[in-house]
Amino acid sequence: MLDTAKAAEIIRAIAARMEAEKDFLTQLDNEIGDGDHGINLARGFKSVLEKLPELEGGDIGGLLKGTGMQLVSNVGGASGPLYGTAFMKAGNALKGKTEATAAEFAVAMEAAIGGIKMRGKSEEGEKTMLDALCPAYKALSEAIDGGDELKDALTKAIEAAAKGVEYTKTIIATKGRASYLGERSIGHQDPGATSSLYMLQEMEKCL
Amino acid sequence: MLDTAKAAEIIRAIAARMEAEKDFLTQLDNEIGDGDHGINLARGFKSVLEKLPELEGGDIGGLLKGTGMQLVSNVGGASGPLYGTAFMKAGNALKGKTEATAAEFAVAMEAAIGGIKMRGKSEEGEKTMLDALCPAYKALSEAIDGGDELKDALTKAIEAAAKGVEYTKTIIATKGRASYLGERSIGHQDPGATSSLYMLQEMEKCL
Amino acid sequence: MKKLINGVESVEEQMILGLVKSAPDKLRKLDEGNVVVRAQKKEGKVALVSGGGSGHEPAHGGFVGEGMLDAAVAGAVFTSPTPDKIFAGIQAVATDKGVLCVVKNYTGDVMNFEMAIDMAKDEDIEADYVVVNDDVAVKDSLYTTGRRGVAGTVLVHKIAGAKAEQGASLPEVKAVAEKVIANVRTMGMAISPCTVPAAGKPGFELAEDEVEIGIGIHGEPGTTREKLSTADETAKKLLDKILADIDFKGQEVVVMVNGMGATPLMELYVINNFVQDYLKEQGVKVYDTMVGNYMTSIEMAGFSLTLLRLDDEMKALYDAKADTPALKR
Amino acid sequence: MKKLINGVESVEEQMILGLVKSAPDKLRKLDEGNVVVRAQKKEGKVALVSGGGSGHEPAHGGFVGEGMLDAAVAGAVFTSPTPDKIFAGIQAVATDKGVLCVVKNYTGDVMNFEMAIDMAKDEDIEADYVVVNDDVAVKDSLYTTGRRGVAGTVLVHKIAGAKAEQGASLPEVKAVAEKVIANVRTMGMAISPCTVPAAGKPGFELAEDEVEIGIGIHGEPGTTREKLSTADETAKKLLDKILADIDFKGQEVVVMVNGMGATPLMELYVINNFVQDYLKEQGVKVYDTMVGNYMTSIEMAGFSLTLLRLDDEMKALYDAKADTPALKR
Ligand SMILES: Nc1ncnc2c1ncn2[C@@H]1O[C@H](COP(=O)(O)OP(=O)(O)O)[C@@H](O)[C@H]1O
Ligand SMILES: Nc1ncnc2c1ncn2[C@@H]1O[C@H](COP(=O)(O)OP(=O)(O)O)[C@@H](O)[C@H]1O
Ligand SMILES: [Mg+2]
Ligand SMILES: [Mg+2]
Ligand SMILES: [Mg+2]
Ligand SMILES: [Mg+2]
Repeated sequence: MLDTAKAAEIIRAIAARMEAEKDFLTQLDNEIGDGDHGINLARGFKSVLEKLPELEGGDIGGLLKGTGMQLVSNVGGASGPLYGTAFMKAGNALKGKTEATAAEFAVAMEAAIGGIKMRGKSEEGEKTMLDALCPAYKALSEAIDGGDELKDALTKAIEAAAKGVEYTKTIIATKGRASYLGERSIGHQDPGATSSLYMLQEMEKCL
Repeated sequence: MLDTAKAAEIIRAIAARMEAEKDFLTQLDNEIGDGDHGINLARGFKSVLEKLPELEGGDIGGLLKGTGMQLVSNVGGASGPLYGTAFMKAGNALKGKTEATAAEFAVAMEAAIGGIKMRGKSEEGEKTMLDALCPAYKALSEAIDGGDELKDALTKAIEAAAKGVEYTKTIIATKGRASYLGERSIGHQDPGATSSLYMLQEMEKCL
Repeated sequence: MKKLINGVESVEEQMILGLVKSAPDKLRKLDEGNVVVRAQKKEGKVALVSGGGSGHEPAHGGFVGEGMLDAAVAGAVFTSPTPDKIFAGIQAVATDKGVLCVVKNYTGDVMNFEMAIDMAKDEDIEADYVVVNDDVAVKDSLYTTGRRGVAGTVLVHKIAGAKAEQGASLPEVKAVAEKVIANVRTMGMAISPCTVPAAGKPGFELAEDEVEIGIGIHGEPGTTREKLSTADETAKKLLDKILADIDFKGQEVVVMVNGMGATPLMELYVINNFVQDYLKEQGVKVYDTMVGNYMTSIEMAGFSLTLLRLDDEMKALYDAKADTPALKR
Repeated sequence: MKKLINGVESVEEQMILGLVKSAPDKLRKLDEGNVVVRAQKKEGKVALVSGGGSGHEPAHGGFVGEGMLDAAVAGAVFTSPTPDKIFAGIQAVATDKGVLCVVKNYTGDVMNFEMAIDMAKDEDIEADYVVVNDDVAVKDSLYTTGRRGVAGTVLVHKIAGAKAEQGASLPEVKAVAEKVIANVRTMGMAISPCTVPAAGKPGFELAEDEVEIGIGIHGEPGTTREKLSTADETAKKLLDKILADIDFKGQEVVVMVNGMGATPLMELYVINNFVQDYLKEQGVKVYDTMVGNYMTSIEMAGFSLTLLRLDDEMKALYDAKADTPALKR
């Protein structure tokens, strides 16, 4: 069961993971972007941690929305508005809820992905975070429809996301900075897809 | 016996030597100057070679003066006016002569050194070319006074010049760029003293 | 990483402070963040706001002043500023004639500026934006992010800035900005990379004889890696790509030979020597030339070439007075 | 050596050509050599001539123009130009009000300029010179070569140039140039060396954590080698040396934060942020600040700080109009 305290625990775990993977994500972004993805997310989630005490007293929706707003105001770059919008949209979907079912989680995740697509004018297959998140969502919602608990569904989602990350190595980027490299972007794994995978992994671990 | 043809041969030998030692002289200048001494002299003597056919038909004085003027107009830096003046003064001393005795050579060398001191406002002991040339002149004129042939006298001059070059390693520069280094100039051999030694060696070899 | 800074955390703010303190009677930093505005707010004109990641100095803060920008918003190095900071800049300089934002075409910049403009509209500020995409190294396509905005942005600042200073309306200023964008093309290359302070190591590595052709301005690798050739051949390669993109023949152009940050002026002038001869040969008439560091990538060595095809309106605005730290006319 | 050039033999000439072609209506190159003069010779004023080795771009050619120099003579990289070239420059711009040469204090420069002035006098041209020696890294002494001339030279060009432009006599222009020289002090440092093209390798090598303090502008090592510290501490070290040399307390000064060629503007602004705070603390009033590349050492990374103690005459001349490629006011 996901409640506000658990959600806060997940945010803390994600923040710790982003700090831990800062150099690796930055290295990935060096190869096909501008070498700041890990720095951006570490900075953003650090500011989320500062805000968290204010947020964790309320509902899950408020917590996620507040997280999203902190990300928007502190990350910058492309991933700031994208992850920021994602968390804000997820927060909207869970507005007023202090507990969320697996099905409600899936709805929030769908909203988050919709927010990214809208803000980024992007789709699956463009070598972005969506290539981790879209297959993950598909696996998750199928598992939940099939009666899985959230944790088990997330395990399947992570598998799908990991495949998605691998898939980003094989395709040309058409969105984000990596698109400037054209053919040269092939062979490199997308930093945003990678950070998305890490977020899903932290959710699963906390449940 | 030094005649115009021999003098031209010496100039050619010096030019070849400067080209050959270009990198080494530049390296010495790197350590305590601005890393161009070899480049400067190679460029200058290259331009002297171009002029030489015009000069070698006349007297030794004209040849040396023309050499000096080419150096002044093509070397630049400190060594250009200094060596240029030296050759011009030597040329003046041998004006109209198509042959020069050892004693006349000594007079020309004295004039050359005087030109450097005047132009450079410098004296022996300041870690410059004068620290090779002054002791060389002293040894040369003593040897000639003692009845030596020019070639033998030059052999002694070279020994003295080589000692002078070694001596420059032990002293602080007070003239030229190396003076900016103060204490740090100690331990390094002066590029100009070194190039002066090479010139004397080429004279000796040609005789 | 070898840099003259006091720490990777403080570099952007100290840089903005250092800029403002170099011209305290003309520039001011907002308390809200790394936003440079004119010391005296100018009313009765469209306010021109630009910005983007830091690391492009003198862009963008160096172009704040009479005849150019009203505000420049600086993000972290190579990272678009966030909407709240952009909004603070917009709010500080907004007049009743409205605000035009000049945005370089990067996903991050576009999204953050769009969000800030939405915030401004919520406060009844009339705000609009243009997107600069002058980099011909990148293919333009409807299905991708499209071309990047690079050094040509400075000419948008100059010309739209002059139009705004004359008191033109927001649609008029936007129209001339878009005209510049339609007529300006750039391409760049690097012979050595740069290091984002927070990253601590260079964005890519190049061997002693390698160069990156088709770089952007964020330390990212270019479109191809090649062997170092002469300045002339390199400049020709970039120019040919630019000249193939739109027709410059018989046209009057502004030429910008832009250093990437660590390129000695000696090399930029050697390059300009070729550029001028080659353009003449190609029948392109040079109206004016700018040589220097205008849109940089921290301490990257390399250069970009920009051509702007002029008409009479752009010519007059290009020549108009500008008084900013990095561009005076 | 990784450079954007076409060969070590051609670099100086192509650079001068590239400079002149960037402003063909304002600058001209003499056929006699790498000498930049104003496109329109200005009569009725003292002609100001400067020069030195190449590699200091924009100095000196970039300062030719209204309000500053009439001619700049460029030698090979870091090598004083020869007397015949300097003489060609003098001859091209000489007026009946005479010629003043601004010479930096290097044995080579002084000797070559002296010889050129002798040649000018033989042609009945009234010519004189001043020697700039602003570098406090080097001890001043009657028995040595004395201090070097470095970035402060640009302020001599600016102020003496303005005086000459006003039509002052040769002794008047010389007097104000000497006043600037008496009141200007500079010190510099490097975090990375530069490579003379013809030499093909750097003048010195520095470890990742080492810097040279007290460098000149010819790629030579400095007076001491130290560990890299923060921008603030480094700037303080240079400033303290300058402040100890003459009394700046309570005085109005021009501050120049000068990049050595490859220093990103980001770092120069970070440094300026400290410099301004520290000078205020020390009771020195800043009249104006210049931040940028004015007197460089090819692609050396590092900076120099210059302070000029002003009086009313120098202030007015400093503010006077200048229209040159590298300095406009
Ligand atoms: N239009 C887009 N839609 C979805 N994701 C995107 C888009 N553009 C970029 N991204 C994601 O953002 C990541 C880069 O983020 P980051 O490096 O923080 O921003 P920036 O590219 O501005 O430096 C990419 O790896 C990619 O996954
Ligand atoms: N005042 C002087 N008198 C005599 N020799 C000098 C003087 N100044 C410099 N030199 C000589 O010139 C040499 C340097 O020449 P060079 O490197 O060609 O010129 P620059 O120092 O202008 O680069 C020094 O090694 C020194 O021997
Ligand atoms: Mg990035
Ligand atoms: Mg030298
Ligand atoms: Mg970025
Ligand atoms: Mg030299």
